[in-house]
Amino acid sequence: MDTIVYQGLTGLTAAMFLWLVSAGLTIAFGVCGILNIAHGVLYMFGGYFLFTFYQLLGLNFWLSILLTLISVGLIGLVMELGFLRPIYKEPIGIQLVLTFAFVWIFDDLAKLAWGPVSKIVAMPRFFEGFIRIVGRPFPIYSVFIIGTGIAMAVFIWLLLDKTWWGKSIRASALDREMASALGINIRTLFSGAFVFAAAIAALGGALSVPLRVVGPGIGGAIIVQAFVVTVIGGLGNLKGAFVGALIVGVVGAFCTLYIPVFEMFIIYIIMAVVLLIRPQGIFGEIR
Amino acid sequence: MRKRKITGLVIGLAVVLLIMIIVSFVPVTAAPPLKQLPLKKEVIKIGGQGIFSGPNAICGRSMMEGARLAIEEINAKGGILGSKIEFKYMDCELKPAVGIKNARYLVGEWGADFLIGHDSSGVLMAVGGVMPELKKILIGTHAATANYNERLVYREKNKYCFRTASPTYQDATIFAKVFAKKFPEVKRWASINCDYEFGYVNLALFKRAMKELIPDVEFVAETWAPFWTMDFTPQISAVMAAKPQGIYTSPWGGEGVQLARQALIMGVFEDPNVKLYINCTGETSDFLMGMSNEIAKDKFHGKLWVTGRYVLTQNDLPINKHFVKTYAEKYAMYPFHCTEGAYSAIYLIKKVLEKSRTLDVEAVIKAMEGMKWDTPSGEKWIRPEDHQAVYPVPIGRPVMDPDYPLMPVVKDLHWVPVKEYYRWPPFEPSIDEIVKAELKR
Amino acid sequence: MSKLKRLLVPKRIPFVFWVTLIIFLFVIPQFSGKYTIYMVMSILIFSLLCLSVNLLLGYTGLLSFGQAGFYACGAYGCGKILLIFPQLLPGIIGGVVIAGVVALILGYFCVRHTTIYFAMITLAFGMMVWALAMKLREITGGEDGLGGIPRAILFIHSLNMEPMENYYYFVLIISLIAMFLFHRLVNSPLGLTFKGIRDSESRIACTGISIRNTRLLCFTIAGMYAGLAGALMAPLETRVTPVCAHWAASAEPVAATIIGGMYTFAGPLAGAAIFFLLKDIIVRFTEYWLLILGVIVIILVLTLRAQGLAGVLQQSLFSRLRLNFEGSRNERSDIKH
Amino acid sequence: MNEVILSIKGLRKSFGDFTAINGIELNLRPNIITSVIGPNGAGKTTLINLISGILHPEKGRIFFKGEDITHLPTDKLVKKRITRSFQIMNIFPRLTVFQNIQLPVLSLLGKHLKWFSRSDDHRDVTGEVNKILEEVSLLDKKNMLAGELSHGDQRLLELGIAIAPRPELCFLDEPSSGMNPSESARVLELIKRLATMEKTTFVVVEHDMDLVFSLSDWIIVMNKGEIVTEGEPGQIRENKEVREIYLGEEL
Repeated sequence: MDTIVYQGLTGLTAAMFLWLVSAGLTIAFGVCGILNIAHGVLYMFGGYFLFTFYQLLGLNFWLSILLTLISVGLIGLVMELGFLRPIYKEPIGIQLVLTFAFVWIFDDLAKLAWGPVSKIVAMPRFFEGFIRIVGRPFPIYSVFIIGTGIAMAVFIWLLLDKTWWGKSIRASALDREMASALGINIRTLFSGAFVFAAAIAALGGALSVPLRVVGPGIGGAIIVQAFVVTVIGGLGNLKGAFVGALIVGVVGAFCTLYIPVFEMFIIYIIMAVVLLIRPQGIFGEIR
Repeated sequence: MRKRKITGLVIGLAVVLLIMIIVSFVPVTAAPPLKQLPLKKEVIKIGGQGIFSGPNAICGRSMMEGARLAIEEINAKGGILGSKIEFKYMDCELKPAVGIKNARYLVGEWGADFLIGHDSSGVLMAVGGVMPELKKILIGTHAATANYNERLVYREKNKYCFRTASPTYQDATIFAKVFAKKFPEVKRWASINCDYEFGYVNLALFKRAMKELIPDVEFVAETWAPFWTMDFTPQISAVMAAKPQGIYTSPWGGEGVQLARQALIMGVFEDPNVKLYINCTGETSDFLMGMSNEIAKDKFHGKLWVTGRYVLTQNDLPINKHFVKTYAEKYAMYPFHCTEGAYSAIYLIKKVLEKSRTLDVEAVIKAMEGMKWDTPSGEKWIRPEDHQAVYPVPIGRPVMDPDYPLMPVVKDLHWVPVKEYYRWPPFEPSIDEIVKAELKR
Repeated sequence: MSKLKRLLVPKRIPFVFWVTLIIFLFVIPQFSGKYTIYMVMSILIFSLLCLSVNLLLGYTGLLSFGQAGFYACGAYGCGKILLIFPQLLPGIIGGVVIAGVVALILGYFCVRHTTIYFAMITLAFGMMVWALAMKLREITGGEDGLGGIPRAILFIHSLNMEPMENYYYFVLIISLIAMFLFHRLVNSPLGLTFKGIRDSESRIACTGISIRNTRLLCFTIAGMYAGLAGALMAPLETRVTPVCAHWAASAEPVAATIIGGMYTFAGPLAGAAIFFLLKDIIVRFTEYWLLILGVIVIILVLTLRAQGLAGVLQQSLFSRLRLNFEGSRNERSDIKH
Repeated sequence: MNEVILSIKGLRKSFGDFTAINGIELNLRPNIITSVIGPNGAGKTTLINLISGILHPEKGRIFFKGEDITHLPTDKLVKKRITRSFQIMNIFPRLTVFQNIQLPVLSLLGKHLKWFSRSDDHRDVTGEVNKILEEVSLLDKKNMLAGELSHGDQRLLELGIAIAPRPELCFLDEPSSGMNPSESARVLELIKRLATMEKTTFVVVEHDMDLVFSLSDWIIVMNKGEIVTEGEPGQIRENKEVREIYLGEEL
């Protein structure tokens, strides 16, 4: 029993990173209707920027996170304004190839900027140490991650459900013409949403570096998992993204404990099963 | 209007394409043979490849730097028998198909006389497979699968393939032999291994050796980590649930750093039960650099043990001192086995050509078999049967050392005689059989 | 007479072009080095993969990001067969069949969806193939993959395919046949049906055609083409490893297809050649080839847009020639719907 | 006059809390032109969508010549010779006009899965297609891309695709929308001719009242998802309720 609880918690920690990335992916898709393969790269940049601000420049941890979000948000803005905006109306193939080319470019840029050695930052002092759960040490940082993940979930929910901005986002996600008729400026809305999505991914990346390394190619790895999560949860559905991330994270963790041999493709099995039962994903609408 | 522009652009593109085609079709004309040089060639071309993209780019780059270092030294001293060395290094992208493509390009188009490098076993095996067709010599300098020397060379008689880096199994076997003596009380082992060849072989050999030495040894938990694992905490907590005394891990490079780091954060090293934590090839620069903070603070309480196929503190030979010094000056980093492998490969080529005094492949192979030459990791010997370099490597613990300010180094070295841990012809039972037997999966 | 006219006249320019190209391809080995032969082979194989992508993307309006999965199925299938039974043709056919079967099964999940959802699911399934190839060591040889695949013989020992040149002609002929069949396919009623699905799903249903089954059929055929590409690759490289199923490998043919022009037959072929050569040249000169290739791809995509090279050419250069032809005419792609 | 080609029993469909079709009972007589009229949101288009299998009803049954077709998918219905046209333009914009008609004809003759022969080499198909193009008078434009046609021609093409499978029962959703008088006149006489020559039963949803009254043999008036009344054009013209529904509109 204790083992199960503990394993579940570790799985939860892993799930939260997945959630943050898939959340950004989902928003970018839900609003702008664009599938951004380069989203994982934004996660990677989150890590690199935190490394730069916190490790190299020795800034305060929270300040570094803030700066990271801002800088990656700017990158997102450039991407949206410069490259994605012209192709919103083009077939998705164009979008995917374009964003995929970004994966290549950003990977090499990261290598030019930070070198090929993967980077990791020292754990902030106030996060060192553990709390005892079922008599086993559980890192405070993981608790913090779980907390942040859930907090973000609530925050995003409030933002989309309660604020005017969120309402107009959902409106334009449903029907752009209608939204613009209501006097919503679609263009700025899209930019805003995309930057927000980028920032969420960056947060995931930033929070990951004290625990994980960041190096060229990380983005590609995380995006695939995020895709699977999104497919499981239902495309363009935040609730789905959250639940999907939990499923993948926790089930994966238990798989590691009981049938480690399947660890590698368990997520694909989950996906296949979900698709078999609910083709549109757990929370997806039939279209 | 826009149409016009596009038309122009299209024509432009067509021209570019044409040029590209021409470029790629022009066969490289080899330098005219010069009678006075014993090798009948002004330049000896050495082609190499390794990973430049992705998280393991450090390996590919270090090999390139190591080779460059040696080549510059040799060329400065007038080259090999008067012939200068020319070097071209390409990205194999960790893809065998690309590796083969590069090899074909380097030999077929660019005119390479030797091929060196290769990080991934898959790529090395693939390229080795086409060498008989290309009829040039391939020297592996990093990828360590035992299938290369035992299956490809020894069984399948592929005489074109050589390797200067030691094979996978040294990690596992040396650990087993050392710890069985040093910590006989550690009997409960758990493992976190790469979910691919490298991990399988490591664990299988470690189990086998341990069982021989400590009959009542237990392997209480086996977990696996696929490529691109970013979060090892599930593996770690699963392993810790089994209350092990020793933990054997094989993820390397960046992944190795994450694993050790996450183990640290999850209190593995604080746990009194855990006596030993092994990381294979933990001597690589990226691992040591990634861990430098923790090592400086001695967070590991001396429980972290690493191996490497070359440890820069392993001897005081002048060649080693010189190698480390010049490399550190050039790249502000210490060399590790990738660097050393490539560096010694170039010197191997030098010595062999000086002996054979010709570039004729058959003669060169003859000269290479059984060749002994000096490298930073001491004298290496090319075993004739499987073209594998044989040399001693230690295990040890990473520490900060005032003599080496740039990053931690491995000290407190333990050795096992070469005879005892290398596998020898006829290589029975084969690695695959051992893996099958040890990991019932 | 009029039939003859229809057969020849409208095709005169393309006809001449194709014939010269084919002749050129056949004489290449006479004057060029081993590497060129190898490269042309790779391009041919790559263009087959692009065709398979285009059948889905350009003709049926489905973007698959998992074709590398079927490519790998073909490669492993062919490799496995050749290792057991060294006869080239059975190996190739076996590979194609296996890929087709897998495509049929996975297609059942995929074809219920369209656009981005379809792309994501195919990508995920492609990665599943990768994971399986990694995992089933007894069958696939794990990370090291299947090695020592022979190019074997074609029926009789005198037709030994081990030498590059011989294998080159084999690949050339097979891929030419495949391309010819593809051309027939896309100009056939079935091809028209595919295009109909691409243009308007709801309408195609109202013409009495079952969308899902037709899509599944298309997906399977595309899978078989990808499989053929893989099956031809296995003996060429003599080794198959999981990485050829990785999603990054699926993205390249998509990029090539779009650059070449997805709504045309020749587009993907041109795209394949351009993309391959671009990469081949750049890689020789810089360690940061990804950066440069990425930039070039972005520029191309943003300038050519959906039409791609072929579309633009067709529109700006050949349009005058084509207008007054009777019979079917390659549809242009600059009309949004 | 009591034979029935299509009969609907208690058909019901609602979107959320809005009931689009509320328990409709209906019997259609064959070989005549029936018009369905009613104000916007009366549920006319929904009715057609339900019958043609694009939407699925919650309650009720639909019988075609006594056979239950309630839950058949669209393509199966076409095989039973029930076709429709769309209110919003729904053609194949990137195909030529010729190919637009070719598709339904191919599937009608069960040749749409032939993969080796060139689609133009099927003489019978080509002949049939030309005939239909003749009927919708687009023969001269057959090599143009459908997307490049004028609006009126696109409507005609729409119609052409609908009648290509030689339907027994054909629903036309606002065939004359956005047409100038001359074009709609052309549509009108085309429908009439087909009805008489091909023995096709037409059900037309239309706003253009002149068209409706000069076209139909029978008129069904819908409002708020229910059938208000039905009858000969004469009766409808006199009907009080209808006048109320079309308050102010000149019938």
